[in-house]
Amino acid sequence: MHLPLDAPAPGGSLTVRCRLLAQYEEIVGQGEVTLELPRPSTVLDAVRFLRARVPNGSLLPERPLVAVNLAHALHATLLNDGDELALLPPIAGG
Amino acid sequence: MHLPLDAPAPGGSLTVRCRLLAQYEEIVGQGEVTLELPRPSTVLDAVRFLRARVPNGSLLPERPLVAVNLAHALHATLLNDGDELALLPPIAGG
Amino acid sequence: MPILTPDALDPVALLAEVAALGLGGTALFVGSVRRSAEDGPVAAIEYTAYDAMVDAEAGRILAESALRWPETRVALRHRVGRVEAGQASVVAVAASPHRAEAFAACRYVIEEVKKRLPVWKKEIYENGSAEWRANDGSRAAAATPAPRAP
Amino acid sequence: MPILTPDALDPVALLAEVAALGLGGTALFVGSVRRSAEDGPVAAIEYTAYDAMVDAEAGRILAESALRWPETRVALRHRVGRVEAGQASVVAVAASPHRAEAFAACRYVIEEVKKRLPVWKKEIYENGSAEWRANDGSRAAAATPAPRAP
Repeated sequence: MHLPLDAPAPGGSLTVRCRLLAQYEEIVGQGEVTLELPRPSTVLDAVRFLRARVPNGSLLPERPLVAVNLAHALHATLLNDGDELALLPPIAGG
Repeated sequence: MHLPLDAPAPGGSLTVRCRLLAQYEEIVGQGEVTLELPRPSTVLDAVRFLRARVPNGSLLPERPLVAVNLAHALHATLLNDGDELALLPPIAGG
Repeated sequence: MPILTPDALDPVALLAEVAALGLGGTALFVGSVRRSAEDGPVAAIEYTAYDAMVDAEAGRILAESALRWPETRVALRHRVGRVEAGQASVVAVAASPHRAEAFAACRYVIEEVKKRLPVWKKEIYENGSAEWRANDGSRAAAATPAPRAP
Repeated sequence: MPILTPDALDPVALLAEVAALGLGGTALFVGSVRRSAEDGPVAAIEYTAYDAMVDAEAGRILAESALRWPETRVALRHRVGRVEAGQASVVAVAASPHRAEAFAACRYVIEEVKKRLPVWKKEIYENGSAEWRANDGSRAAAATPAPRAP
């Protein structure tokens, strides 16, 4: 699924690959979505964008655990073009 | 080796089997000695009696680690007839 | 070696992976699938992982251990897919010249794994129902109901 | 099972001995013969024990563990006789519903073993000499000198 910019972005745009893991994949019905976001956008901006547009998006938490480029990240982290964002359910390994 | 009482014991006597372990067995040249001691005798009395009489006895420590009837014991422990006393070098298992 | 494997975990292979002649003390932790849960007897757990991030995050955890205990060698393996009750789901091992450090490093690795490694579990009950579980024991979202009787 | 054995130690057998479906966390410690010592490369260690007391004292240690951590199952095995460098000399294992208790009980058992179990070791060096060693690393009495060249 590709979610395009919904309005022209004066500062330009960036494209982020967003992974949905485990129960979040089940909720949305797919494990990967591409987001086109205005620049600058934080992780939290991307989560809001996603929740508003994917199927059952409102069932995803407003402030989920997140990773950027395979490392745990903060909601305030600024995204770069080409980043891999991931929404992680509460960790349950071991 | 049997070490008998060296003088008549007005309070009677008791016989103790004394095990010598590991390097103590090498020092004395045998792993087991029978001691006949006046009643009452403590563990420390038995150690003194032994050190004075066995070959190389003076090379044994004056206050070694000891066990009575397969449990760690104190030097002040009173011995009973038939007890198994053991002189233990510093523990080195594991 | 990759951290994740669909195959049975082998503690002896992991012990061999960290063994060295100067390392006299080795601590190992095995986590196994427990049979009992609030929702009834557990038949198995189905583990799902964010594969690429598991290797990256485990690499960070093992590197942190090496910074704290430089003489200690650590290794980790985690199952993915279905693991039957009683079977091992995770093994962590630490070999050191000093046993206190072997215990500390092994404990560190498993605690960080439980907090940080992007792996999720769905408990599969004997009645055929299944439920996502968080490590704090709470129910997670998106339960899978038991199949209806035909 | 007797604590002492002249045979190679088998961590997997010991893990199986304490395994139970409700015990999700198992900690294991393996002590191995180190190659290096102040007196030169170690070829092996010869372990001597006060056999009857080993079983009695180990029984007390395991019972103390069971009193402190009633839900945790522990087991212990120790070599006697000659153990080559790199081989395991002792294995302790603890299985528990809670991993903190598995670590604590495993640690307790190995620490008490090192302090209390009546076992002694003679390091055998590559040059053929041998020396009794205490667990604090000090030389013990009654060194065995290296054999003279013929």
